[in-house]
Amino acid sequence: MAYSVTTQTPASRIAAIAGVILISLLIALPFFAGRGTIQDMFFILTMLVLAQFWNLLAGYGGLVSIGQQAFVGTGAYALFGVVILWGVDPVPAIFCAGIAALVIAVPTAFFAFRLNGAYFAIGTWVIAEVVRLLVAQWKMLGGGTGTSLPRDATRDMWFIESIESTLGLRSAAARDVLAYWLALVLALATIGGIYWLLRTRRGLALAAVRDNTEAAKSVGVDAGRMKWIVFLTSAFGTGLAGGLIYMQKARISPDAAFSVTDWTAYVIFIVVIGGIGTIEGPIIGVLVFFALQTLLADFGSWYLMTLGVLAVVVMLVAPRGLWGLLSEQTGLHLFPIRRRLTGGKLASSEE
Amino acid sequence: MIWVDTVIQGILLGGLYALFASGLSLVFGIMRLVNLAHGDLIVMGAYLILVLVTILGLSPFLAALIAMPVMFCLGWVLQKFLLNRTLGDDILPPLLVTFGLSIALQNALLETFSADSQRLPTSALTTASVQAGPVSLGVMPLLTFGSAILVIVALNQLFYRTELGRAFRATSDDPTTASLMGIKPANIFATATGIAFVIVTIAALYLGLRANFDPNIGPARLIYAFQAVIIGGLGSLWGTLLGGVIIGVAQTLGAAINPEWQILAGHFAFLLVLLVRPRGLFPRAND
Amino acid sequence: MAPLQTPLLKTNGLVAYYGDFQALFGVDIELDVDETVAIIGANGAGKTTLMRSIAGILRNAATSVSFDGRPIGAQPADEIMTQGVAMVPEGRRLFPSLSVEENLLIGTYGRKSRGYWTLDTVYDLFPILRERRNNPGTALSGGQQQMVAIGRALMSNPRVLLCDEISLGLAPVVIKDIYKAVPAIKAAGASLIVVEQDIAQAMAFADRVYCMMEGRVTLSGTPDTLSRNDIHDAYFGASQ
Amino acid sequence: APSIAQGAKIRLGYVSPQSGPLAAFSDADQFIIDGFLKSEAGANFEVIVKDSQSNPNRAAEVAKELIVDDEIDMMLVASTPETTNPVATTCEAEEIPVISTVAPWQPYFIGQQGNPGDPDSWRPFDYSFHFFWGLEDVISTFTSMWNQLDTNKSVGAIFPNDGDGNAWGDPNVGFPPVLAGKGYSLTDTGRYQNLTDDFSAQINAFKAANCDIVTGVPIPPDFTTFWTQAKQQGFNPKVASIGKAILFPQAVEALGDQGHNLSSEVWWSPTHPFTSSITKQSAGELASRYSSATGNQWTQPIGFVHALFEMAADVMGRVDDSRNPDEVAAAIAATQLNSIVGRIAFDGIGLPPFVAANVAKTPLVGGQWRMREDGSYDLVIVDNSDHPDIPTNGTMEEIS
Amino acid sequence: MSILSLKSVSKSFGALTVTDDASFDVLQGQALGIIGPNGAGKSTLFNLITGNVRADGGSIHFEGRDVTRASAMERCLIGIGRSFQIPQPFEKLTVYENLLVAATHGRNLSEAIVRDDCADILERTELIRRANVPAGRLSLLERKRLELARAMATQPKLLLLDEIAGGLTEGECQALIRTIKDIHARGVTIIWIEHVLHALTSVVERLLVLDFGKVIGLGDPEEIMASREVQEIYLGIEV
Ligand SMILES: Nc1ncnc2c1ncn2[C@@H]1O[C@H](COP(=O)(O)OP(=O)(O)OP(=O)(O)O)[C@@H](O)[C@H]1O
Ligand SMILES: Nc1ncnc2c1ncn2[C@@H]1O[C@H](COP(=O)(O)OP(=O)(O)OP(=O)(O)O)[C@@H](O)[C@H]1O
Ligand SMILES: [Mg+2]
Ligand SMILES: [Mg+2]
Repeated sequence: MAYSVTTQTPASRIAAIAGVILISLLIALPFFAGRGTIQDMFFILTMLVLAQFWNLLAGYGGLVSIGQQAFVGTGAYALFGVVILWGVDPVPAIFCAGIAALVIAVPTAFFAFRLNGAYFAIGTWVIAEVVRLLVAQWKMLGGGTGTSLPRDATRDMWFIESIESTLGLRSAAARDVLAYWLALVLALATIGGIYWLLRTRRGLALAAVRDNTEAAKSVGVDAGRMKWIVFLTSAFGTGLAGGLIYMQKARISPDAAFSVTDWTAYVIFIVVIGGIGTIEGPIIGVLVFFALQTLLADFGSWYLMTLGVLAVVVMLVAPRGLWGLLSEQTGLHLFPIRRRLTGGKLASSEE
Repeated sequence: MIWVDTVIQGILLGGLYALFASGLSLVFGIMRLVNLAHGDLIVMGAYLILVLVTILGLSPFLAALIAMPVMFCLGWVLQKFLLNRTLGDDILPPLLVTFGLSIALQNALLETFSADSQRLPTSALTTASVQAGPVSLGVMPLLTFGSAILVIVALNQLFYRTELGRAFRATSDDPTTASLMGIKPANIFATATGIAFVIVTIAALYLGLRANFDPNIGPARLIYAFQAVIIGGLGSLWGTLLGGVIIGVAQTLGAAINPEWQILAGHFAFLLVLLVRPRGLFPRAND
Repeated sequence: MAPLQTPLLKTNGLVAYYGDFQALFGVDIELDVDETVAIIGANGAGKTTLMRSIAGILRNAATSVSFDGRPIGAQPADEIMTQGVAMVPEGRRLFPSLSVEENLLIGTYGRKSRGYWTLDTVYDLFPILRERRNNPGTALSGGQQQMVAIGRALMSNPRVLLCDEISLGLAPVVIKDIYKAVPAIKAAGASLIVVEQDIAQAMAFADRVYCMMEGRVTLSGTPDTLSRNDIHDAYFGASQ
Repeated sequence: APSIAQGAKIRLGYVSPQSGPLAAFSDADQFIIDGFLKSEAGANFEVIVKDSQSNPNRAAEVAKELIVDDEIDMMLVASTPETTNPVATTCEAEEIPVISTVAPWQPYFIGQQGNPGDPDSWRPFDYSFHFFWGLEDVISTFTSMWNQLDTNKSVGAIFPNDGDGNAWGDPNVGFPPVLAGKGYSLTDTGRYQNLTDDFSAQINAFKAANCDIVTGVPIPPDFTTFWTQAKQQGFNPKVASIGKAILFPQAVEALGDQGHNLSSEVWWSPTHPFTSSITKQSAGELASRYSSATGNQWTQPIGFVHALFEMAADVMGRVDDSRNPDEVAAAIAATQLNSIVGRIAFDGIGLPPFVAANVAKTPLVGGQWRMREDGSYDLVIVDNSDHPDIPTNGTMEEIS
Repeated sequence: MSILSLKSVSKSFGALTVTDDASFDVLQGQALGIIGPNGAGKSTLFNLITGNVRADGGSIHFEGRDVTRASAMERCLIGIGRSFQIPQPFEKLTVYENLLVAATHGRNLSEAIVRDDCADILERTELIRRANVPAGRLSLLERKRLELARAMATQPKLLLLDEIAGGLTEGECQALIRTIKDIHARGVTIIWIEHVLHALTSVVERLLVLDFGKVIGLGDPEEIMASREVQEIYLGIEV
């Protein structure tokens, strides 16, 4: 008579084992891979983090924002601010980047939540512009010119020395490895965190709100609070990623840090190509995006034109993205969240 | 006196923004389509006029007249075969598709025309001005503002005096029921976009006469256009004009205090209006 | 009872889905020239879905609906309407941005309407609308709105008029007013399919009645051959 | 023995904005690089070219790729602080020698400091070198052009909030202190954002201050907007000396007849009396070769991009191991090269001590655009007071 | 003691007045039936009580608390549960997950605690075999059952049921009546809108008649049903 609930499937168990192997490989990567690979992986991982958070926002929370660059930029500038002006080490400064993005997100949400649909999208864009213009007035960090991280700060970062000695690397390469490991931690925490969220009752509520907001409210789901949680979480995560990305770049300017193309448009592209509303989608999407960039980036405007056309084609042909296509065909889920009731009267006849 | 001048220049600037915004407003109002490529389409229009001017040796105004039907067809085809397929409750498909279009268009223009900034041939008109009391008004900005008003009056006539306008409004209210009345929403939408492209051509003309343009200049213009549309209220064309004027005046006033605040002031005006009236100044009753 | 000539309108194993959910399971109905057919059934029985399928809002296999012997099941709504099948949708669905007169005129969009129904004859049918013609359609009372919805459909001079729940939410007097228009509509050459929840009303004016339940036709016949108990069973599944 | 003799080719990375809004700066890149590789010195080199897409993010990314994936020996980078700074910062962090040009040294140097507002915190670079002129040269050139005319010495300035604008308008190292010292009064209304649509505020302020002179460093579309509005609103200064916006003839042509007698700084022209150290071409020859090869009018970046490759050839000719960044950096620092843009040496002449190690200055003169009969424009050198060796071919005229 | 009390509640959509000065009380533990013609405003009345629609005027009290301005979510949390006339399942979630949302959020409990409760409700509403099926794939009948089950999962003190018996066979109808009686017997107050009168009258103790948004009768079901006015208005059939 006793019932139990499981979310695992045979496929997910295999995926979990493969995941553990993959993660171990990724952690050990700096020991055998060249710098080029490490840097490519850094790019992939940070874009993946941005994509996962935008996906959380739009795919799960229904909040289509085109202003994520506000949080990347705020995080990045906060990192430069505390490093340059207060002399904080860049590694802990990444945390400040997240906090700063969170702080900006509160008034942004207060304003943007008054708007719906397309208005929300454009509202977030305008707010990002406002933040960009305000930061461009911040003379201490170079105003519209931008600024660079002091060399002393980047040379003596936490962990650098031990990485240098353990792996026998020059300091620039050691910095890459450190940034890569931080990005790996951030990406794993992001995916793990989002997966965990989706498996809690809040995740269930998110899905319910997405399916039918009125009905969700009527069974006690606080749809308004869900929006806040999702928005603030993704702002925080996006800010962390922004801080990390610019720690690695070591040079910042408002136009770069608040670029709508780099930090929102490409991210949307990644999510939509891969499959919105799934954890797997952004992972696939970022790989496709990276492959395209590697193959085509040297063709300049042709590359961008291809990207634009591809976005149009995917949206029309496979609106649920590549992963959507795949999982429709195979029923495969690497991150299953469906709770299956078993036992009791279901024991004999599984549907 | 400087303040009077500042406000008047702001109003005239608002005319330009309203012109950029009218086509957007039309499309947004009728089919809730957020067209992120609108700015780039204006730039494309400017290049089209430039090509006509260069090849046929016409005056820009005449060239724009020729460009209009071409642009109409382009808009019609674009809507019918591409954008119609993205319409629906979900705002993401149109956003992504028009964004893809925007990037593709920018880079196609770049490949074709290079990054050099261009301008439509100038004439004495470009720098001519009329003196109104102590204020000196450029003929070109006055012409721009006049054209914006003309466009809006014409669109209003179309909307409220013709059968096509009725069909526009009906389809915008409820495409399913409109189809029960023998209207093909797909064609209505295509026609609306065609008309929006004609307005885009007019906007392109003034963009090209006023200052330089290059393939990348579109998105910067897009945001003001959106602000004008949203401040005005969905589907209200006069509202769009007012929205443009509000942004324009806010910018010139902000600049008069300190040019650092010029563009920010426009954005703040937008946020302020939305804070007080989240659906714009003249929202439609039934949205 | 079955007429010998081909019926004016006929559905043939009509099915309909909303996503995964099947709302109609092989519905067969017929409408003859000059006939009035009523469709009754409980909430959610699929009456509206049937109307929407015939009118072309929901697409179907070409042969599942035929009009005048031609298959029209796969045509879009606007084409079906231009061939002479007009619909008064459930809930009236007037265009809020249009005045009463504009709402009526939209019924002739893109066509020269040839036939009995014009603005004048519609105003003659519902005189109250003439007075209110410059009001927004949505400022009228429910009954008046229903008149506009009917008038709008008539403006295209249809050969088949589909009416979905025209008496829904209306006071009995108003309902009476509206049904008073039916003979004039028929006289002008239209055959009618009317969805009606009010069984008595349906029995009173229809030549034939179909009763639907859960996406299927469970009973059909002329009013005089159907007993109240039959209907009750067909309506609710079973009697006490 | 110099590494050049050892057979393996030396790898140069080159980053410039080949697409995007700054692409006009890179029009001559291909022509120059082809010429360089065909030359005798060029035969020892391999040049890997990357496009920054006019995007600072992208510039930093491709710089990393060049260093890490292509394992270049030295980086060359040109055109505007938006390109040079991210690339130079990356190279400095990666400890790869980099030579940059086509950006005044202030935005290059100060723009890469953590806190530009605090001179005490500024540090020199170990691997990053730059040759170009500085704001003090523009100011000097502009003022001596202005001194050729009879004006009221009231100057209006339009400085945007970008790398160049902030440097030009800087209260310590920019225009304001020097102009004040030379007896000019400056009306600077503040840093506006690029792509502004209305300049009434500035025009009103300039009118109120009765400015005879306008200067600034706007981007081309903004200058067109400003200049057209100025005319519309009845503001007619005698002199307009503008950096950046009217660098390229196309931009001036876009102004129609309103471009006549606009003045600008001139960093390089076909009449500059310099020759290439690799091809032995004179400036005039290089420019005419370019025009006949591409059909385009000559532009100023041609000389400097060419000089970048002259630097590469010269520096690598003086090192034993091109793969040793410290040796290469030392060789750059020791450069004494007579190039097509003049003498390049990191000897600190004309520079404050904090940049002496990283910057070499090249000569700057003043020019004016003169409209030809057919509506196209010629750049005429009208002032050479700082570098009399560069000939003038006209004198300063008022804007009519 | 009255658990729910409406005072002069009114609501219009544009020109159409759908709820017109409605006032009535429901006692703790009572089962109230609501009847009225199509479009009379019955569902709207439910929406007003649950907070899915805000009243234009009047006040609504639940257990003595003024909830007129409270949101639908808050009202659910204090014990008002409902089913929708047009079923509104969370289509992409499974049947079990649909209940889980309601049980965990409506009662603010963890998933583990409510698991057996949900399974129990699924058994009672005969949905247990469909527990792991996405709700979007259910038939109409199953959807209606899910509406009831999901409302029960929030463990309401007041349960609002909107036409859940329409289209059932006699056997199914009897089973449904048993389920509702069972819920009622546990002390839950019930308001039930239903056209299937025999089902309704076999459960409810009082009957309210609505016409044009007005309460035109409230009292003992037999008396109400017997009144000629109700027969005419409601059935439209002369008896
Ligand atoms: N757009 C839709 N999406 C999903 N399901 C729908 C949709 N429209 C109707 N349904 C479902 O299809 C079934 C039949 O609905 P339909 O509207 O045809 O019934 P009806 O007989 O007209 O009912 P009513 O008397 O309430 O108008 C119902 O179960 C309904 O819930
Ligand atoms: N959101 C809304 N906007 C406009 N009108 C509405 C809205 N909701 C309901 N109505 C209208 O209010 C009236 C009453 O609707 P309601 O659903 O309350 O009736 P009901 O008594 O439940 O009818 P039924 O027996 O058909 O379920 C109807 O005319 C309906 O069209
Ligand atoms: Mg219906
Ligand atoms: Mg109801």
